[in-house]
Amino acid sequence: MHSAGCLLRVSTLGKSYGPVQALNDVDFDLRAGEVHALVGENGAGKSTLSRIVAGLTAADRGRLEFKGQPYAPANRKDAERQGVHMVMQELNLIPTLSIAENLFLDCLPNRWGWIDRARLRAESQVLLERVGLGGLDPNLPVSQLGVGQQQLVEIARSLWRRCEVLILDEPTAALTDPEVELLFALIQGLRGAGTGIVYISHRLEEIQRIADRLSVLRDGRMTGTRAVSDVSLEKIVRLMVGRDLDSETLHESRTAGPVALAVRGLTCAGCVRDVSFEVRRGEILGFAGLMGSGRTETLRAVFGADPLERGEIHLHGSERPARIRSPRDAVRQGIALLTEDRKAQGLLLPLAVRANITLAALRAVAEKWGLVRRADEAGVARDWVQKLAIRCHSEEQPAAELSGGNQQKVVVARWLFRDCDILIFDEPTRGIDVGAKFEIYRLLNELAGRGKAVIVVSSDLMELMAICDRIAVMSAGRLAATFARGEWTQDKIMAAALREHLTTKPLSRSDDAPPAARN
Amino acid sequence: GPQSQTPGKPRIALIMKSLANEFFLTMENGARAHQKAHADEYDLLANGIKDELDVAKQVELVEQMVAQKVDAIVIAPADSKALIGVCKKAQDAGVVVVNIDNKFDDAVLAGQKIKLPFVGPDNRKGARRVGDYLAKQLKPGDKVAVIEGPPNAFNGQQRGLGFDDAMNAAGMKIVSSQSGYWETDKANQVAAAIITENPDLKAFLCANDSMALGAVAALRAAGKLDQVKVVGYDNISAVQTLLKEGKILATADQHADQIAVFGIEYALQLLKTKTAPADRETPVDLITAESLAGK
Amino acid sequence: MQNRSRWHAGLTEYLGLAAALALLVLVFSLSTRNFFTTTNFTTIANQIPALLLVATGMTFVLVLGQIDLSVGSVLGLCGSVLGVAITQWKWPAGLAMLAALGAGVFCGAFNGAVSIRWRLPTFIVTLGVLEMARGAAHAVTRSQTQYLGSAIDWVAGTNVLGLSLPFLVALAIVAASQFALTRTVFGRYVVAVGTNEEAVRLSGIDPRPVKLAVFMLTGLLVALAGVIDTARFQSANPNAGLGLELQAIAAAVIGGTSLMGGRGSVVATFFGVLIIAVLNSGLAAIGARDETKRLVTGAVIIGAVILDQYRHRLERGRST
Amino acid sequence: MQNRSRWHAGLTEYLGLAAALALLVLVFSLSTRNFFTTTNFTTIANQIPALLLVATGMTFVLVLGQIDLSVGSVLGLCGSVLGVAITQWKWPAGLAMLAALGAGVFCGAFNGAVSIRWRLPTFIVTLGVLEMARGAAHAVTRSQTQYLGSAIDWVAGTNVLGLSLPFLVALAIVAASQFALTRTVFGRYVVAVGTNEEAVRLSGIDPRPVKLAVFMLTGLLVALAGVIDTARFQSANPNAGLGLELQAIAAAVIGGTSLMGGRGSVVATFFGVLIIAVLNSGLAAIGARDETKRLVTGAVIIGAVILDQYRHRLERGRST
Ligand SMILES: Nc1ncnc2c1ncn2[C@@H]1O[C@H](COP(=O)(O)OP(=O)(O)OP(=O)(O)O)[C@@H](O)[C@H]1O
Ligand SMILES: Nc1ncnc2c1ncn2[C@@H]1O[C@H](COP(=O)(O)OP(=O)(O)OP(=O)(O)O)[C@@H](O)[C@H]1O
Ligand SMILES: [Mg+2]
Ligand SMILES: [Mg+2]
Repeated sequence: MHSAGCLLRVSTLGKSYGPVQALNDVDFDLRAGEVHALVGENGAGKSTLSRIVAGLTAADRGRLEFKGQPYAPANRKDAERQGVHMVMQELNLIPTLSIAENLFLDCLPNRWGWIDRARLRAESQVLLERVGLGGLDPNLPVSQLGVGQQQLVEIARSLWRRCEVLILDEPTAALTDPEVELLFALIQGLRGAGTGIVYISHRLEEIQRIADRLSVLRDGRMTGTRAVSDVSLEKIVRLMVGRDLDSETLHESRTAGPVALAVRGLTCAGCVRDVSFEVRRGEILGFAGLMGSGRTETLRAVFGADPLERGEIHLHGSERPARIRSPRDAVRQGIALLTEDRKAQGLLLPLAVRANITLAALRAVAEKWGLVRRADEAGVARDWVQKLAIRCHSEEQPAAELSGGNQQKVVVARWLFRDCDILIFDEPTRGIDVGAKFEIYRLLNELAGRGKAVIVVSSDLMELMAICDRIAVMSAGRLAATFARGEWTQDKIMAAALREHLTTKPLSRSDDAPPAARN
Repeated sequence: GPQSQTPGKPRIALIMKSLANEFFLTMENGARAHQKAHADEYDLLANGIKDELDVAKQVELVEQMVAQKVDAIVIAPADSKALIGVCKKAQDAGVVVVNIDNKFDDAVLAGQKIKLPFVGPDNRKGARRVGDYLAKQLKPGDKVAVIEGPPNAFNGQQRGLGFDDAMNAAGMKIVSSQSGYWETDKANQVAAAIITENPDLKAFLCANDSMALGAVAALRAAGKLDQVKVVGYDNISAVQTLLKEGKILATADQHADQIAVFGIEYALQLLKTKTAPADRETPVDLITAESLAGK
Repeated sequence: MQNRSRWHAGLTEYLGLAAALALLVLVFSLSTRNFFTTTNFTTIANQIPALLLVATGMTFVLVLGQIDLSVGSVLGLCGSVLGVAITQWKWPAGLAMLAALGAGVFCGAFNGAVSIRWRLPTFIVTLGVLEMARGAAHAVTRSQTQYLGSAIDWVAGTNVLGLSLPFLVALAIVAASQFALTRTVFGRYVVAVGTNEEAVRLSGIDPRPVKLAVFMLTGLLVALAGVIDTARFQSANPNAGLGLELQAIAAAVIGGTSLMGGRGSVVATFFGVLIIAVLNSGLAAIGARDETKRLVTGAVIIGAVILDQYRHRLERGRST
Repeated sequence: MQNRSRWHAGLTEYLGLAAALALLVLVFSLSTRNFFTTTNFTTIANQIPALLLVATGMTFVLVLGQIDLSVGSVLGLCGSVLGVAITQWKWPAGLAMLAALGAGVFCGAFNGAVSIRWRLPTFIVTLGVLEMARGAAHAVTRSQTQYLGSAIDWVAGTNVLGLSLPFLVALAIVAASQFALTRTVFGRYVVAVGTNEEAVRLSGIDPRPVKLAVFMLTGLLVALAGVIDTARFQSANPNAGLGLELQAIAAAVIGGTSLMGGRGSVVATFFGVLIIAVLNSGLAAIGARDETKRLVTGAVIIGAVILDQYRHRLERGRST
């Protein structure tokens, strides 16, 4: 039945991957001019549903209707021709091509195959303005962009086309507040123009702000659709996870121990200038800041992943600066870094979950002379799969087949198994569902409670305020301020994050060539 | 190393085939020794290609030598047709060209009305002599196999023909002719398969000694060293002992060191007198255990 | 400013390679009598067209993230077809050349189609074709070099200012290829597929025609190289092009083309070809012993790439 | 159940390869007289140790995501060192062999160290070493094949049930290597580095020693192959191992090893070596013409990989 305004209807949809039933008998509908949020735990099937609608995967069962007509896109291009677009969860840009070329990849303006560069540039400029990246040179290779900027470019890519259905699969996972605001403005504009938007996110407060209706997926089944105004946050969580989450215990008060890591005058090529901070045992230090403010660069330098120009790193209160020239040095001295780009820098995608978990501490499950004890290894992996509730059908499943959030948990498990004293988490909850997020918060708390020094970088300010003992705020490569628990407010932190941008010319990625490309 | 380059003295370029082959190395050494003894008469530029199938590189060498303004080119062509064009160009540019070792194709030379004097051995005749010597040790009707050079190597073809001539004349049965690409390893594989397939084989005729070494190894592995005779060609140093031990029956010596020297002397004469002497066939000697003992 | 920096970038991009080349020329000019002469340079120029064309095709293949080991054999096959068509089948020269080019395109299409159809690594498919094309070349010629006489002399014989037609054609093709790679939709797709084929597929672009086209283009360029070599030597040799694949890849890689795909420049490959050609020529002019030549060649290949690395670092160092 | 399925997986993994091999044996057995005989099989078995060892090393290199083009030349060099040490320098056989192995390890270390130090693609470094090692082999032997007589006959001459010592040693090494690749920390690191080097580095594991070790290991295996070949032929030829790199890579790739790194199995490479050896031997037994041999070889290389693809699909089809 085609009711007025019902743009897209999905009924009894089913899809399985081997033994995994990713979608089971799912019904879903989208009206023109609404923002329909899709939520659910990691691996619930949100991306799978979106991919089917966008023509990237074929369903096993069920039917789709688009504007009252049967709809079966042969591939993505076909779907886009009909007006269904999707911004995918994982970045799919081509790093060696320029921003402009990526924006228009499947329809580069050309005359007999010859690219019209002036037009390409002009049109890209317009698109970039719309997503707030007006300062970027469209001819810059994408390899020189940070994750957040890439995400915005991905979004820009879908914006210019005739768009009746737009699916955003976790668009804000790598964005900080200002960009999120910008994105919301864009979404409002599209909604006004009658586009139906499917919005997938694990940040529930966002959903409360912009969504009209909400559907919850659990284990591949739809548990129901309702108006967002009718449900409270707690209720959404209950629908997703099937139980209540206890948000009271997010932060346990503990007494911080001696200084574990002290960084003095850290400067590295380009984007980190004179950063000093310290973190104590049993303390969680948060790093806030705008996108590109240098948080990642700072911590990578501490970890020895990038060379540092100046600065000293002292461990465990020692007066002698530690020698950290490579990640190996860092790990040996008890520092761990969970990278922000799990796909490129964290996972061994084709290898088993087991191999991914034990990678950093393989020797712990091996004989002295190098034989891996397979039973032990599998046992360890199974343990962690259980402890972190990683959703996979066995620890032998390749990491590539896991949902994004579960992949993240695999990387977390690797470092928890390695058991370092100083743990640096760069965007640990990126793309992780609330249930798992709370699980990770609990873990961070527990780690701090066990006397570890924990550093958390996050673009989600609420999250930092919920779990940290102190928050350091970076702004344009400098450390703008550090707040202790109780001293901070959201406004104070945002003001600090913007401080350098107001006083000095911001570092713009377009005039500065990159330090070694990271993706 | 770099050559002394006194202007006035003629410069002679020696262009050889595969320097990977001991034969041409001997040739080069002979030439260098000769130059040292006659250092006041000429300068020598010796070059060769990596492997004898790389004809293009040899053509380029000739062009290079013309560009270097040498007075004469003494060349052992890797291909009896493909080098004619460039040698003609060299002649037209006023460079004396002498053909050694591997004779240019007569038909093409005649068709193009080019005259290139030749100094070198007759591979077919040499192979025939080796084959004849082998035939004396066999009975008519015995099975033999030929291991040839690469399919279009001219001297390889000539040696194959020479072996065929001898075997056919003596009434032997050639059960297989396959290429061993001048290489020990490849010849070894081929020989091993042939032995298995023809357990009553009596002899291998190999178009060079490296391949003979491969055949001997195959026979040793099959435990048939004393049932199957092997002959080779080139008389490289490595087969001396084998000849004495009788594991290789015979080989042919083309006096590589002499060939280039003859070519160079020939070129010098041409430069001086401007008249071409007649083609000159260099000797090919049959080498056997007896001839070695006789030395 | 925008424009100046682009020029600047273009220049520094080839700085390392140019330096390596200049160094070689300098060394050889000092150590031989007639190296630094017009004659010698035109001789070198007229020798490189075949390698240049093959290396250009190889650059496309490498940028695509693939490899083509069959180029040498295919060159031999195309030359053989041309030779046999003229000498045995008595075809007119034009038709014979078309047949040769057709053979090249066919081999390229085979490489592309087989690896696409069964999703095989091109390394193994082209390795198979390496053997097969060589076999076909020998079968077609019955392993005999075909002497053409002056049948297609005009191809290699036409001269402009001492530069042969093939060289000029090759130069034009290099220029066109560089433009095609950087300025056309096709070229950008080649780069994109070489960088991340899956992402390209997800963008709604079918990478298969791009792949097929690149292999066919390479086949065509290789065939052209075969025709040129046959004309230069006035004869078609079934063994022509032996080991050419490694030389072509070496030229491209010396020029900074990545074997992982997504990165490469035809102009840089041109420099790579020049370095190889100058090296060969110079060593021949010196008359070095074979083992010395090999040692030096190996060292120069590695040295050129190291030099280029330092150029990269310098550049990066300056810009940050 | 766990165990049964693992066995099952192991069996099906080699099913496609075994089928290809069986097919070849069948065809040759029907078309020749003495192919299907013990003698013939032991002959083949005794011919393959060198290729088997080199292909084993190559498998490690490929799994690491690298390539080693120098193996053929290095084999030639190691054999030459052995030959010259015995015949010219009159060293005792044991010492001479040590020297040969040392030369191999040195070349491997050079490959690894240079590409690590300057972050060069191993393709180009090993291509350079290909030239240099061959030059060195010629320099050492003065291009003369060295005849050793029976100096190290025991190496190739010792027989157990008709199988030579080298074959048994090679088998043992294949088994040990497969074990090392799948069950040890080192092997896991090799696979991990080949899959995502950056991720490994950021996990606090230095990938450089792993790389260096793999290249040195390969050098050692190649040297061993050189010693074996020298012993088999009782002579050391500076040209030995020409073109071996492509054969070794072909064997590994036929066995399903990925050129992109991260995936490969030594046992599968063993099948690849067997396929190549059976093919060579069978074609020689038939006495096929050279061009036929090449055409068939090319077709079999491609066919074997296609067959393996179908096996993959079957397997996937069953498991889903
Ligand atoms: N290509 C694949 N092969 C095998 N299993 C897959 C594949 N893609 C998805 N799955 C499985 O399907 C299920 C649903 O995955 P999906 O990516 O849709 O989850 P999601 O809801 O988007 O999760 P997240 O919030 O983590 O992104 C998961 O259990 C996942 O492991
Ligand atoms: N791959 C890159 N290429 C070029 N410049 C980069 C790259 N990564 C970071 N930068 C530069 O470094 C600065 C700091 O970036 P960094 O990634 O450390 O910031 P961040 O605070 O972690 O932000 P993000 O949310 O993007 O991760 C940026 O201003 C940018 O100019
Ligand atoms: Mg998802
Ligand atoms: Mg960051």
